[in-house]
Amino acid sequence: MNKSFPDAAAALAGLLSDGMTIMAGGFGLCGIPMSLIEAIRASGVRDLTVISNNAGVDGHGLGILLETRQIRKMISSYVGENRLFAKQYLAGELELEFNPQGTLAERIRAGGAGIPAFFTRTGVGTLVAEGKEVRSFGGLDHVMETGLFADLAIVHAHKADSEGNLVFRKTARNFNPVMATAARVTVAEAEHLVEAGEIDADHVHTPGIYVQRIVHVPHPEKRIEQRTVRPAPRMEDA
Amino acid sequence: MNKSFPDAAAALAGLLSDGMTIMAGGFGLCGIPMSLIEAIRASGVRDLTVISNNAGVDGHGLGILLETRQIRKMISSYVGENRLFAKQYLAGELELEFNPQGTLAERIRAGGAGIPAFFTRTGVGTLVAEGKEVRSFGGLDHVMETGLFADLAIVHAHKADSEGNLVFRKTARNFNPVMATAARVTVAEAEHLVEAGEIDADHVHTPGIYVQRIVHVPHPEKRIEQRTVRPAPRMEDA
Amino acid sequence: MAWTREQMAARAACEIRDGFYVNLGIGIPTLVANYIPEGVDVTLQSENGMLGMGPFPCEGEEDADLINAGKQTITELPKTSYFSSADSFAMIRGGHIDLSILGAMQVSQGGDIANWMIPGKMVKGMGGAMDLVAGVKRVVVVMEHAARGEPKLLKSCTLPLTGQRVVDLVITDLGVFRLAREGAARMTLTELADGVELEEVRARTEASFDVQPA
Amino acid sequence: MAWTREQMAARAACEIRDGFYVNLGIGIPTLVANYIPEGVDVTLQSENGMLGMGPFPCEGEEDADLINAGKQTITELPKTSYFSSADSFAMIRGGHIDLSILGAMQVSQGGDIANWMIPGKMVKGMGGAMDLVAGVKRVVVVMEHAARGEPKLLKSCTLPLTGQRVVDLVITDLGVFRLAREGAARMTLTELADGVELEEVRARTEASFDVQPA
Repeated sequence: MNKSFPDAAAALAGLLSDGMTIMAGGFGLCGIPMSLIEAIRASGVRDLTVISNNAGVDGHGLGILLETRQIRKMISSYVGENRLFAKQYLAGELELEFNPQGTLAERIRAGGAGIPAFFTRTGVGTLVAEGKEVRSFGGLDHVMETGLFADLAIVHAHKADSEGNLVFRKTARNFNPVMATAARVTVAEAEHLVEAGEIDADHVHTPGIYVQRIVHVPHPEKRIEQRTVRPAPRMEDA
Repeated sequence: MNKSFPDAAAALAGLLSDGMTIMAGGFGLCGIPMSLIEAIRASGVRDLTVISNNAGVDGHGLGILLETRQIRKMISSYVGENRLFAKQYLAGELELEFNPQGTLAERIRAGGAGIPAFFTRTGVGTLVAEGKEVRSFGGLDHVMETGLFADLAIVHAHKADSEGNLVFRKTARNFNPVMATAARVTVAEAEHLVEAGEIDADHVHTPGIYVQRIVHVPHPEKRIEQRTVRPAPRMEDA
Repeated sequence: MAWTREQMAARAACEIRDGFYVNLGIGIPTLVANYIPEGVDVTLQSENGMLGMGPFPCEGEEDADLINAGKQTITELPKTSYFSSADSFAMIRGGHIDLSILGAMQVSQGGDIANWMIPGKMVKGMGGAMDLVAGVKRVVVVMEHAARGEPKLLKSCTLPLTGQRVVDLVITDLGVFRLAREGAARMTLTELADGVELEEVRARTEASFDVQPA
Repeated sequence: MAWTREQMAARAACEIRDGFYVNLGIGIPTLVANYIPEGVDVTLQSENGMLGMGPFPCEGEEDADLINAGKQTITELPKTSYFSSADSFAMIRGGHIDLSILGAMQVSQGGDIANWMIPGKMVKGMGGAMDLVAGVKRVVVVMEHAARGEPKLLKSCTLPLTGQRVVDLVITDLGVFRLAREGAARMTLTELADGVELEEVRARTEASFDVQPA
């Protein structure tokens, strides 16, 4: 089964419709599916609900879909790096649902795993628990949270094979593998596209069953939000 | 941090007590922590509740703890390969709690992940749902199942490093990684013991935080329950 | 006349579409793999933690770390991936597997299935059967039409259930029945096995069924 | 005189035991890593999916695929492992992390913490803070004793909570307070910062507290 498409626009063809819900992988700007986000921008699809831990920054990541006002609602845990987001939100042009980061990750995992609801300690006694069922287990209160499932998930992988098996790299893994499980269709962009069999079966992070379409993005621009370094060691032996 | 112990008995020293609950990895005889099971047998600890998908076979795997009547109760999904089990159960000497295999796996995952309860379609309208809360989500009934957590988990890995990072091999992975997360103490036996850094950080299946003690078992006996083969291809070029 | 086990497996293989991810149960369902038409790309899942199950190994190439859910030695393919039991059943429960083909002791006309327990006999356990029937998109049962003269297609199951209203299709040695997961608990005979007359099916079936085409 | 930010970080580092798995928040908690005594083996978790976080990279060795939860470039160590966000918070929620050191806007005498939201201001989101305070075995807060003259150790928090009765220890520039997750909502001053008098702490603290040793 060859799931690869020639470019991001082709990989998304027929999958986009106004008002749909999209999950977008990444943490900050790390491991975001930038080519697919750009193709969504070019498509002009509107009124999107986007589930993503962050909302990109001004001019990069999901930020470019805010510029074009294609996003109607964000479900996120932290949006502190985006001035345009704040402006649109305060002007009432953007809906926002905050989830604790772990609850967001688990709601997505539950959606993909056929679990409609689960209980967690996170958020007990806070605004997050308002309007939700609270129940005691082992003498401690827990909040009931529900699974999340999207029409489309877009993810960024380090390597994909033609069957859709994915491998992620370092902390660029983050939300990508769990989102891949929780949508009707998952489209992956991958820096390396290889034949089936070139990824060791024990090293696969996302089994191919979760990935319907793949696009090869050989040299993506990867931005760094906080470039922190330490002094270089002195070259005493040089 | 060096977590390795000289042998299975040393790795379990101080961890065993009568009446405790132990999770044991493996599916059938594949990926079972046989050296640790043997050390538990030798310890003489009694009245165990053992959570394991199967109960071994007569004379191997958990079967050897049935011979010595060290197990009081099994929480499993399938015990069809063990005559001694049937005998003790029918004589009322052994308690048994059956869980659907996926519910068992998810209950263990939930226990390790701080989730006291979750809802699933599995078992709705069957004996499994008896006495449990049933609730409708999306117009479909779901059963509430609870998390499982043990005093001790014993698992079998292909490779471990000194920090407790584990890698499993092929279908010997099965219940091992999820059980490693769901016990107060996890002891792993590993066929290969390497220095920290020798396992690629992207290939780790079980992060070291979940493993407190390791024992190196270089050449374990691995039994096959159903040896199925096809005719060898003819050596036409020979 | 009726269909042989091999013919039933061949008929079940017709339910497999190109690109499907499929879980096959033990017994006749295992034989289905032999009848997948060439050119149909199907990926077999094994619930002990494997996607992309290959054939049995050649003599001498058995690997104790590589078995299927029936504990049989198998092989891997280029597309294979491995994962934990929790991830495997997340895949099953989450509705990602297209088709499950499995055996049964009884099926009711409403699509209930019983295949794990006979009261009074030693119970081996349900294994992954309850998860498969509850989670997989389409559930096809392949079984003998009757067991020792007793019909197995019933108005309602008498044995403890594995799942309630979960079966989409039943293939027996006498024919093929379509079931509905919602609405009236009524099934429809859609095919007769070679040389089998409708009257024979009526005589050996306790469940009510429509016939299509009539 | 009170403690400096560096001294507060050094004091917080005393809470770390050999073999601990620790999650450090942003701000003063990040400085704690600099004060871990030699010979104490500690593993830092980053909630975006990493165990075994190393120091900042050398100039020119930054890797965009390798950041911490503050989005800063970092490095890996021989013991490092990576995992998904779902697995990372399973680790946090499941109580596997020994210690979380984080900042706060307010802490109540019963151990409530507020550190994510000021009503009327633009809210950035709670990120992983609610999961950390709810899941980690021991929660240590490091913060200034007061903000612009306003006490931050209160009888009850006035800002929306991050967690309820979850704080075990508070380290401020004036001293150290022990809190109880159960029973009476009352905290205990256990240490005074260098050169700080009890009377100054009393004057600048709204919360009730016992003193030990009295």
